[in-house]
Amino acid sequence: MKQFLKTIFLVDLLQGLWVTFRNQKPSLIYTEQYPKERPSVAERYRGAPRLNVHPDTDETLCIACNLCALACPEELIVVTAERNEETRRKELTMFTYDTSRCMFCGLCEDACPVDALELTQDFELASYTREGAVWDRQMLEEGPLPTEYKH
Amino acid sequence: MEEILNNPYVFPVIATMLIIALFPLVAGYIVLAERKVLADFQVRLGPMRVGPYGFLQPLADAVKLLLKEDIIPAAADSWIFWGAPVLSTFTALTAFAVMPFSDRFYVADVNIGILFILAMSSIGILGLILGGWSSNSKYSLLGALRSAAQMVSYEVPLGFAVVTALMVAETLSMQGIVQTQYDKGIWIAFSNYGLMLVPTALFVIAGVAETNRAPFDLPEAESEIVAGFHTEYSGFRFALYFLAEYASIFVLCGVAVTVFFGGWLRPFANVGFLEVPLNVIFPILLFLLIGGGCGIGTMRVSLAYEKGIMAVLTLGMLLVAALFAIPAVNVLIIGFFWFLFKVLILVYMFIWIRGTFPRFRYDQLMDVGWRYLIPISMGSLIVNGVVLLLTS
Amino acid sequence: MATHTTFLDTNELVLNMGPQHPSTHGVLRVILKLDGERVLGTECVIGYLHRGVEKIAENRTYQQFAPYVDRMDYVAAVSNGLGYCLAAEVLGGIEVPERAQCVRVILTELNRIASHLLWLGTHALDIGAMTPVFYCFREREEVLKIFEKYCGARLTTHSFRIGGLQYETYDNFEKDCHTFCDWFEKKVDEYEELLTTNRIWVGRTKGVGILDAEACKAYGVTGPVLRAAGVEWDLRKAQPYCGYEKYDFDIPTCENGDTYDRYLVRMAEFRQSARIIRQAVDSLPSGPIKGKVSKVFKPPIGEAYVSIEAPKGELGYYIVSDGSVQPYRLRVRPPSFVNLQALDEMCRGALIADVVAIIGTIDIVLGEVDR
Amino acid sequence: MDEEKKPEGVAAPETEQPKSEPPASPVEATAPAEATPAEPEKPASAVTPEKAAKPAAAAKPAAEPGAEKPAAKPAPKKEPTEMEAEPWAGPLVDSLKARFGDKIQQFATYREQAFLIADTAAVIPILDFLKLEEDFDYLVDITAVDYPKKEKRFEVVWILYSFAKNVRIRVKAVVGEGEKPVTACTVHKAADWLEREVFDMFGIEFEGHPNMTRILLPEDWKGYPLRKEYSIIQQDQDWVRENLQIESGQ
Repeated sequence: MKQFLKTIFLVDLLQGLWVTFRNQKPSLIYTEQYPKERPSVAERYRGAPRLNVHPDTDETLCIACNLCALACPEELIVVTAERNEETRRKELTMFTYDTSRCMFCGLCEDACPVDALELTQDFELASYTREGAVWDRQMLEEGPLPTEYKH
Repeated sequence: MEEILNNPYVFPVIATMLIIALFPLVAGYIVLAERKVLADFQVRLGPMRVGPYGFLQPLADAVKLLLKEDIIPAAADSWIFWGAPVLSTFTALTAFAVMPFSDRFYVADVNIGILFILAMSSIGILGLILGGWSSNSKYSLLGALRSAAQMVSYEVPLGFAVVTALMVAETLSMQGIVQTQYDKGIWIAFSNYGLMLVPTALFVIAGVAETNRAPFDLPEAESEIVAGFHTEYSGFRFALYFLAEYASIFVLCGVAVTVFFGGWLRPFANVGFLEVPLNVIFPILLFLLIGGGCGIGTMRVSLAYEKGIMAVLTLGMLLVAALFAIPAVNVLIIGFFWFLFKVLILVYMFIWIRGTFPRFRYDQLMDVGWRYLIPISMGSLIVNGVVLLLTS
Repeated sequence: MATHTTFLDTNELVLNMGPQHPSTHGVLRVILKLDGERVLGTECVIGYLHRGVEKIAENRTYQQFAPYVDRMDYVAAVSNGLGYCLAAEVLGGIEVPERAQCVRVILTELNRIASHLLWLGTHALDIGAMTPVFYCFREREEVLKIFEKYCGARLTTHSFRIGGLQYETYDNFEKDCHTFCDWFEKKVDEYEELLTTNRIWVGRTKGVGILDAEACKAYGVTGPVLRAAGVEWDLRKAQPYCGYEKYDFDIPTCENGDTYDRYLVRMAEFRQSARIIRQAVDSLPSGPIKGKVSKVFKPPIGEAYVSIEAPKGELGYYIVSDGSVQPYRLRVRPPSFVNLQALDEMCRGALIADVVAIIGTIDIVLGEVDR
Repeated sequence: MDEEKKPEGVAAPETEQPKSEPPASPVEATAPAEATPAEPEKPASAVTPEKAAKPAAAAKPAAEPGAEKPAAKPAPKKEPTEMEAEPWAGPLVDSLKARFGDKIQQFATYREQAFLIADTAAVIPILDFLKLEEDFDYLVDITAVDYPKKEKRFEVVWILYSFAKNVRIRVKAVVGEGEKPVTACTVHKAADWLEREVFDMFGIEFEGHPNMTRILLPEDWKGYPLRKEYSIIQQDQDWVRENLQIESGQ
């Protein structure tokens, strides 16, 4: 009988209507107005790669060991180095990182023995050309320019 | 000049022009309202980028639809393909001719007004069927067939519900129906010892189905048959279908309001002491509230032109509120206000239902139509008739 | 096998559904043979998203391949990663520390919730309820935030490594998990309020796409579909891995094996997953997070098949090693692919609208079907 | 990049020369200056033994794939060249032996996973027997492995599971090029797509299969990608040109 009355008076439907109705509260709105509002990205976020430099001397931390290039499943890192005859050390000459093929797995970061290569919280990697997605050493050290939006 | 104004055709022509010119804009804003309300149910924001709080979105949409390439599929029957959306829009807009917006503002008061509207909405579905058929696409065809079947099934309970109301109203003229409700002092929906609530509910349900709205939106069920009858349409022709759909929603809600909810009458139209609170204070408060909301919005938006638009809106709302305070103007616009207010509440209900329920399946739709709605509507017709006979 | 006869001499209508269609969940293409709206037969055309994952595996080292498995069932990337790591660990004979196992369980169950949420949202959307999808994505977002905080990625997480974990849990990990579970269970109630008793929902799902236990076994269908048919079988109980035997949870089952039952089973799995997460978080042991595994993972010559209970069913990895750093052959046993095979059986005699509901209820991810 | 040359290139054992001089810090690691990206092994080898020398440096447990480990740490025992499978015994084995005799060449387990190797012709009767009399009613998977150097190059694997016994076994059979094993569709419906996939990837046709066509790749694709001679960057250039109207970049 109770079931019958429930059916007649469309209780199941009204219940559903009530759920959607009470979710109208403006405080429940979940939308993030990107790019107006910037998302807060977690500390460990794996985004744009960065080649760290020594904060004081601006010298690169990279020792050109090539471990990142070996670790990369997509083989998109190319490291070239030159032996400096004076200091008898290997010095980094070129470092390119093809972000277009990168899947941000973090294996290169894990492989780096000196914490030179790092995936940062920057996530805006778009560029107008394919070549723009291949980052050279300068780009990796300075990071991408902060994006400005006008609308 | 005097002569021209006294010509009985002048006012209807002006009203017609006004409706035809304004309705696309109104439809655009109903779409915006739908998107915003739906977004609200779904914990999101809806359009926010074009203008302040997305207020100019309808204009952007209209421009986009007008500028879009108009594609007629190679295999389509191009003449019918061309004409079908026009037919739909034409009939939907024609129905406005007898719509009693207020006691003063209407195009014509025909003595068979309600029949005219029902006839127009029936022909309108022909536009969907032809459009689906002429597209020469399987999805469109399925959509067209579905809409044909749906129309046949749901016209019947819709008709029975209206007939029941007409028994109470004892007239077919739209203005007359409203007038009867004023004379009786009760809206038809609540008359006859509350028995009329059944046909009212039936009318709303069948109306949702008649306008192809969720959960009865099978002709355009996007998750099954892509977009149904207008799968192949693009650009302005698509916009026409859209316009027709929203026009018919507006018309249907208008009919429901007129026939069941007292048309342009305020609630408790015969209770004298409610005159001031309902006819003056309520609209003033409402528009002050909206104006206040817009005012807060003005503070929040950052860009100059957005601030400007919001400020204009605020002032406009305050102005409307002020208009209601002038007795002479109040008399002119209060009927219109109540009519629109009720229609918008019904439209909100439609959106609410759309946002909540899953879609019926084709056979279930037929089931609901034939096995539940039609018997119930026939039963309520008889019961109401008998009660009317006994009490009169 | 038409269950429906027609008196009119009409031709069958062949309708091509997909690969671009709103509710084939990606690039599935189903060719429907129709009589009116009734389905006489279906044929699936798949492979539009084929990327040759198994071939890639043969050309990557074991560690390098791990990120690729995330891209098969991309809504349950953590489960994929877990299956792969377990298979490699069995092959290499590696012990995984307790703490790592526990964290793995937490993340995998969170991922199960995320995957089921995506299923619920899209399934409801297919059936025409457009609101649940937004609620589901809101909750899924919270799961993804936990993933992001834990490992730095949201979707293709690459959170596990062979031998254990790469990342230690973050500061508020336990608290986040508890908060999420408490909040989430209320939300599940809300979905149930919205759908479970709704007559349209029940009408659309009950008795639709029935696949009984015998048919499930014959087609190799696993996961919630099998459990909805009444077979109480869950690899987490049948062959526990990762210490699932330590947790107290039930296997929800139903009897009829229709779309509604599969819905109920998945709704119950939400709650069971939350239950497991709570227990695992409370019993999170301390200790190392990575077992003894050499930097160059080189399993001995041999082969192993290891499978886990992924959100969609049995996800298996069959790895053949030739003793080098790269798998000699890696085969993925994808649950979506095998489950999709039963589509034809479930669709016969149904209506077009049911096909959509059935595709939704199998819960396929085309990335996994096509690999 | 050229992936094909990786298997040998990375594992090359020629990099055994490091003198293992422990430098003060990783930055000072002396490395061969002539290193170029063309020979990535060398700089890597220079670092790896250094790290092995001071394990404290492994603060970041990395997962780099360089294959120099065996060089740095000589393996105590010779790596086996065959799978170290153990014999498998039990009632199931006995009943299978009684039924099929020498049609099954081997019963073995590896990592506690049981498998048997049978004659190709005997596979379907075995599956049937296992399903009907031993409750192995769930065909988990069918796949194949390609050993191009062997006389009969393919090894087809059927993975079975029994719900009643909670046991999983593998049935394997060796199949040569052009040989056609019989389809398992008659026993398990699940075999349909799985066999089509094996055909698609390896070109092994199954006798009596109702629809032996490609499943993942396009119908008119040429070549079988999971065969070992099929390079990872190889594709059917003609197909790409004809159907996508593009020149493949490879």
